[in-house]
Amino acid sequence: MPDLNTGDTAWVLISAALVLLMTPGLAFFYGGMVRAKSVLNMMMMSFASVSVVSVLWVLYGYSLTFGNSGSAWLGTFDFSGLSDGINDMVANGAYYPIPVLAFASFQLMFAIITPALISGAIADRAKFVTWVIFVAIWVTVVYFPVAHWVFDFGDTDTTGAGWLAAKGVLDFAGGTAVHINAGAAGLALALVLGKRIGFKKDSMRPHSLPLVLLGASLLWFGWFGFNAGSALGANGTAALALMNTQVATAAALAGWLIVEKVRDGHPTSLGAASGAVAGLVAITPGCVFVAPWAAVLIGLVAGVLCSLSVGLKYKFNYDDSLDVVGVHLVGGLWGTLAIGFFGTTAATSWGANGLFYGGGTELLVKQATGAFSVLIFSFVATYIIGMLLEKTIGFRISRDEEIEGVDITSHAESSYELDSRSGGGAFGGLLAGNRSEG
Amino acid sequence: MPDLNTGDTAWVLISAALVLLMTPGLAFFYGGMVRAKSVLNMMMMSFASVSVVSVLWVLYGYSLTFGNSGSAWLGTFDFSGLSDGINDMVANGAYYPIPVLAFASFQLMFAIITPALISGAIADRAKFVTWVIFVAIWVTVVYFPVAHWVFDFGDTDTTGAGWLAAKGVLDFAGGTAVHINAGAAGLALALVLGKRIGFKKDSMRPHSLPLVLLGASLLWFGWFGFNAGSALGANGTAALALMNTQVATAAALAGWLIVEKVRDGHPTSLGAASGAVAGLVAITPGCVFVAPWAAVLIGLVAGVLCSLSVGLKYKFNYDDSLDVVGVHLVGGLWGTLAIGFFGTTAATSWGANGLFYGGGTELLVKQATGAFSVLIFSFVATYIIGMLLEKTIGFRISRDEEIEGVDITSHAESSYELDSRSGGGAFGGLLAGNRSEG
Amino acid sequence: MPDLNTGDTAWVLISAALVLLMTPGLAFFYGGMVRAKSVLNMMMMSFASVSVVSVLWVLYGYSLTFGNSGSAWLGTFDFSGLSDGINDMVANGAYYPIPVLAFASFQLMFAIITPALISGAIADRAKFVTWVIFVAIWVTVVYFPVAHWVFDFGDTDTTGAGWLAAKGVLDFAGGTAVHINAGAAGLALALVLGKRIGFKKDSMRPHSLPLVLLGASLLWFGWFGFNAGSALGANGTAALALMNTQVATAAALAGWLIVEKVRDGHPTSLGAASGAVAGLVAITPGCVFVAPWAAVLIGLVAGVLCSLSVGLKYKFNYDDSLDVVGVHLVGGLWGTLAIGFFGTTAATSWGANGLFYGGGTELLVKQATGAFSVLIFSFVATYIIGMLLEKTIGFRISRDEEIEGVDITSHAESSYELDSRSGGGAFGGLLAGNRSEG
Amino acid sequence: MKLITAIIKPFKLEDVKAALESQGIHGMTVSEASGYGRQRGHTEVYRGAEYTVDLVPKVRIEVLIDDADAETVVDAIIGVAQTGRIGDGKVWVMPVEQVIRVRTGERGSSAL
Amino acid sequence: MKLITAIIKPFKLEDVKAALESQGIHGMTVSEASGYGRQRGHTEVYRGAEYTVDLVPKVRIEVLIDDADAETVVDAIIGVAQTGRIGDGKVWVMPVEQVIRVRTGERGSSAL
Amino acid sequence: MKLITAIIKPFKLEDVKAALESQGIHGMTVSEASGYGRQRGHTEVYRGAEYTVDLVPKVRIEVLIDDADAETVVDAIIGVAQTGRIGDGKVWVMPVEQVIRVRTGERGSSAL
Ligand SMILES: Nc1ncnc2c1ncn2[C@@H]1O[C@H](COP(=O)(O)OP(=O)(O)O)[C@@H](O)[C@H]1O
Ligand SMILES: Nc1ncnc2c1ncn2[C@@H]1O[C@H](COP(=O)(O)OP(=O)(O)O)[C@@H](O)[C@H]1O
Ligand SMILES: Nc1ncnc2c1ncn2[C@@H]1O[C@H](COP(=O)(O)OP(=O)(O)O)[C@@H](O)[C@H]1O
Repeated sequence: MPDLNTGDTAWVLISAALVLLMTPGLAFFYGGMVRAKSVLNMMMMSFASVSVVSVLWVLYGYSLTFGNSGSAWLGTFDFSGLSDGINDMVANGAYYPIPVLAFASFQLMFAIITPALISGAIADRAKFVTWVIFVAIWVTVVYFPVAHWVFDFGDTDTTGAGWLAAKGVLDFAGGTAVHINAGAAGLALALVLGKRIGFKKDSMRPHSLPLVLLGASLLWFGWFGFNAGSALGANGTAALALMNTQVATAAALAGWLIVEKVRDGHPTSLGAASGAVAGLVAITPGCVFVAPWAAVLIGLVAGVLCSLSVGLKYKFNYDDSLDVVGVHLVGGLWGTLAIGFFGTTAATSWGANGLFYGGGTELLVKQATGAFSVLIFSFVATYIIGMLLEKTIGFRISRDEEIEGVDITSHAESSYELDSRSGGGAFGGLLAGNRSEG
Repeated sequence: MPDLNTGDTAWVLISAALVLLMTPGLAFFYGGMVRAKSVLNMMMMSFASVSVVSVLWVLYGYSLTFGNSGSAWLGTFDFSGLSDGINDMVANGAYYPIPVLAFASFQLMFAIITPALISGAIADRAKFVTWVIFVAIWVTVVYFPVAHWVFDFGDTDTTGAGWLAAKGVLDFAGGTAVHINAGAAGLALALVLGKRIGFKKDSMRPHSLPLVLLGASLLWFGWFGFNAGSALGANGTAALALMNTQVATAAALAGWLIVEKVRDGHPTSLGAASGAVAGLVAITPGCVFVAPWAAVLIGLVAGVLCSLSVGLKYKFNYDDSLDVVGVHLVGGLWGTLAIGFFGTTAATSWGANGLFYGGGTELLVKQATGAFSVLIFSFVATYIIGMLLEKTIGFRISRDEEIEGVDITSHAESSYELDSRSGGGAFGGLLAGNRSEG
Repeated sequence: MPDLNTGDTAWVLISAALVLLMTPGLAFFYGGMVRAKSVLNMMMMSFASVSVVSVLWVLYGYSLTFGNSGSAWLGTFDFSGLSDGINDMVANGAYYPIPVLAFASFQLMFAIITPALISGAIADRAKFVTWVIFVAIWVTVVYFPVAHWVFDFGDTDTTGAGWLAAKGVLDFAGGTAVHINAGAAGLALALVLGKRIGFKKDSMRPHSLPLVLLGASLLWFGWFGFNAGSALGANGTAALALMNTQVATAAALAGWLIVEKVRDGHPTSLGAASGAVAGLVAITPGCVFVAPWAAVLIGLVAGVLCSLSVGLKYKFNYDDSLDVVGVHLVGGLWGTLAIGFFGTTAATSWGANGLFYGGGTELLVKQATGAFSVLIFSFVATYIIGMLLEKTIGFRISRDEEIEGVDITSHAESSYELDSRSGGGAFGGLLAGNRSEG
Repeated sequence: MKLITAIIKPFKLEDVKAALESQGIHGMTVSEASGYGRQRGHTEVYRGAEYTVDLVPKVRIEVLIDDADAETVVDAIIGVAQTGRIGDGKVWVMPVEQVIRVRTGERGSSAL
Repeated sequence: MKLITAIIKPFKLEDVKAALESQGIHGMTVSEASGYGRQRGHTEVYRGAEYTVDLVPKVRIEVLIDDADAETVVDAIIGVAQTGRIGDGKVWVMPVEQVIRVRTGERGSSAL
Repeated sequence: MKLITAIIKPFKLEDVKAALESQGIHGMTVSEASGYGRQRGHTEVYRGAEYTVDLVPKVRIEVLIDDADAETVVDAIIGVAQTGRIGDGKVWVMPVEQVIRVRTGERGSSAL
């Protein structure tokens, strides 16, 4: 076991903090996009994920994902409560000179954000308690296994590596395990819950675009931890990941706005925010396997592709409310496959050469295998979980509750109270309780 | 003196930045909770604390807290302006291979947030200038000494350690010096200033729950620096602190929401935010002395306990407006005492075993001594300071100012101006100056 | 070439992330300050800068700034797309044991925020597409060269250093290259575009002061990366930079509020936010060349000076809408010159002694040379670029668009939609499309 | 001509709009209000505090109409806005002496 | 029946509500407005800029009432809303031809 | 006395205010509204979704005036609020039985 490296440890610790911040960031990104009557519920779905997944992670989640089972499919069930090996270094395919709890914290934040991403597909209409239960089941049945497949490189001699990791599928920071996984699950839940009242008819414009931009900004900031932190050390690989993340995101933002400008005449701020997220998603799997100029291209294509994809729901009539499919599934697929084209060992020696670097289609086929395995498994499993919940305790709120607004009916609150009864409030102080039933 | 360790230094520097961010986070957390007419004043109390305490820290604060006086009660008065020892390493009980200014910066951020925490108890009704003077007196008379008691471990041979540190009271990151201290002071000031007009009668719902959630999120994020940064290095201790902070907070969030769901029927977003903060407070003193599963328990109990405690003010008739007592005092007490039960040297070797680990009641008694010494000193001293100010320059604004709103009367501003005279504004552009007296 | 140092690398990576966050922070700071009808446009100008500059940086920007040309005026044009030297260490006057891409990422963030700063001068009235083109031209013609002058210390034997760097002008983190540069450019553009309709007549109060404070807070937080990250390592220099940044900012906040209290009777939250930014600007060039007590003084003076300067536009009749001149130009000038007074080699050995430390006026003259060279070059170049754009594709929107609001006319969005057609929204749910022209 | 003012529950706005359209009504003006009557507000508990909310959000609809149509329009509104629970609202009718269409300057019935 | 409209200073709302209640008034509708009259706005200085604010926030209260009670209700409102400073507001009375309670369809005085 | 109510396009508010002032009108009350008439809303496309916006934001202006001045004031408003495009708005005139100035208790014309 190597000596602890303080620089690597500092980087992984701060990266864990950055990735934790992404989930509130997502809450604001999503919360800003919904109408004023369901902001809090939207955010609460993310915060519930933070809460539930953290507790499960201590109980058995870390063990189920990275526990040394020898199996390519799943770790071990072990309720030690993370109390063992507090002073060990990380062994994941090789030794990393960082404390195992730094790695466990970092990976926890990935497990938190993945179910939170799904919630965008079912805005305005989910029962909160059912959502909480869904998250607990979903991470156990879907996320922990899939993360084992992709992120567990086994012991220092690689025994017990996940099957996709062992196969050589390149996914540096979670294009498959996080984004394709969440995107496919979002599609499944959108189908389970059905369309919102007013879908395709009412204006459902974002209630606060500054909040959307704040969320996107925190996501961007946190994503440096997500991608560059995945190097598990402060080194050239991390630096490459950071640079590629930045430039791909910038290019995707441009790509999305160009489509809007050309097609609709106006580049929008929602487009800027969405483009940025699309770029972040797309560069996630390949951020250390490609050169910076290729990252720019991957981002640009992601921006264009995703901006076109978010219209699909109107065509195929599923209400993926905040475009989890259009952004995370499509962006994740593109990013995972793009390594098959742009991958080069010049960027990272243990990577692989893609089609454009003389590596033939081998890598591309591997990438496609990884992407579609996760997509199919996640979609099917999520659909089954969702349907079971809908048929038993119910997943969708009533029509009246949806019309009145899920914030007031499920959480007994409304997001803003800009009037103040006792005078002098922002609007002169009159309309008393705008929460009420009316 | 050891060589500087860059990894440890990087971690302490970024931790200082994270802890600084907590005070604006607190400003948003508190600012979102008040009515629209006193948002700015609420935030300004935090920013005033940043300003005043930073300047005093350079002048004499650092010296008074950590200056080598040989005394268990207080450091030295020394107006060197932090210019000495710029190139030294930190000696605090032992050498730490980080620059003394990194440590001084990190500790400054603690000194800033502690008085800011108090401001929640006196929302809507404090004179701003009096508050500024209060902060200057309070940090000098209360915070700097108490921080010396708890955080100063003396020279490398521990001469001059604070009396609580020397006694073996375990408070890793400030359960006593920060949270019990601020909580007790908040109670004192709430009594000095008296109840708000409309207390127990009017709806005083948060004017912006997204702002509350933003504040809570920044607090959470920054708290990783607060707790894990207190290791003063990037190592296994820091990693344990980070993991425990995360899971205790998650569990406390759950605990608070469960109480609300059971008691009121609805889990609220204010409950989620408050629960998270309660968990952060409670895990602060013990974050490296307990195992992760114990951190989950400590958090869960904190969420339940604090959610029940915030109702006390209605019963005992003191207007601790934003629940500084219910969250920081109660959470701080619980967290400090909990080490007496769950503490284990298996987590951190220089810690101690609590009741459940065969350590008997010894540790528990020490912890109680530390907690109540700080509580009593802070309450009494703060009450005296507050009363002196109230009787001389006055601490509370006039009835008319309070009804009109302290933002407009003390700061000549209102937080939102969503109308725009020249047309096209958010609401169609009409109501001109909604700041005015009307 | 030295071995990579993980602690230094971790610090530079996280600093890059922090500096990236400053640009969204700026977007919120500026966005909160404008009226509700031009919030999104204001923010989009910042995000456009992120997008455009990042892509250009990969294409040729880094090379033009730091490429080894041997010239004191400009780097090399080299379209390698940052693919070369991925595994090299940084050589900038000397070797730094961090990967070249970490440095390139860090410096990219400076290149992004500088044009974004300018946008505050032309709030409410700029054509978005012209702005995008302006940014691309401006960074190429103004920023990349000026950054080469100031930040490029040449090879390890200093060949090819920028002329101001070679001359010994002290500008640690960008008082000249960033703030004076942006301030002078802002003045030029304000003149090119002319005054807003209603300037000096209508109330143009900030539409959301919480947003302004959020922006200022993120700027403050990110600025630790900006200043302390410029040490390119985690060491005593970085610690000094962090401490000085904190205390100067705190003092400037106080300085601004004192002026307001004395002159207007009310300290405002906009004043607190502006004072903080003024302090951050002023301490930027000298943050490691002065002692902490001097940093307090520099900050205090900056707060007073800038608070008086923001009124100049009404006197001299130029509409620098959000005070880029008053804060960045004035603050940057003061901070750059202040080193000539307070600079001391006791703080940083490779610094220099200013007037108050027996260094005579030599340093002051150098500093003035640096400051005014950049000021004049930037003003003239920007004025020419701006005029060319105004005369060709037009830089200012039409009168009708400006009255209706640039958000709706340029981006087809409005920032807030607090009504919800289907009932139950924040205000009872009625006013449908408040975006529209009616 | 008459001005019909209706204070209704917010979520009934869409239904009332539809009902008026099916009556061939050409226009309306809508604004926000709050009020109370029999529905005397209610008690809420939030974070341990109990208080009374007495002003309940409502929507105000105003329709200018020819004298002859007033009665049928009132009935149409009541028909859809009624839930039978307190707080359903009020409708009232006032005399209007003159109506002018700003765009054309037309007056009287033809301005409706 | 009559409709009494009162434009008052916002912070007087609670007092007016209380006064109406003590008169046995069953209901009212409240909304936001702004206005000017004698109170011609005022000059503000902010961050060095000076400008005139001419529309001042007000609250509008509307009460439907039987003809007989109109005068006493007007007096009750004025009694409490008066501060004696300009900007106190206006009250006016208009004729109402019909009032209907949506919940029951009752008309006339019994609908109040 | 009369009450003149004008529903106009928001960006015309400043012009109407100026026009009334030049007529020597002492006061007015302004509030927010939305509405439709001939201007039946319009279709918007946003992020790939198409939908109809039917309520368009308007400003409501109310002016209390002596009977004799009503006609000229109406004309003054129409004069400046007219753009000739649909959605310009409506103006209507209603009888007022009594006006009281809250500050002084003055009634009738002298209260205006
Ligand atoms: N006397 C009144 N004057 C003006 N508005 C009234 C009056 N009474 C009721 N309203 C309005 O009608 C709404 C519904 O009245 P309420 O008495 O609660 O219902 P109901 O008619 O079913 O008893 C109130 O919220 C208020 O806006
Ligand atoms: N002629 C008018 N028509 C309509 N509303 C008016 C008129 N005059 C005044 N008001 C309303 O009454 C409010 C108070 O009027 P103001 O003249 O300022 O007070 P005072 O009556 O004490 O002189 C104004 O803000 C406005 O809303
Ligand atoms: N019958 C009506 N009753 C009440 N308000 C109306 C009526 N018709 C129109 N309005 C108001 O007048 C505004 C403009 O009317 P519209 O018919 O669109 O314009 P135009 O009169 O130019 O045809 C509408 O938005 C609405 O607020």
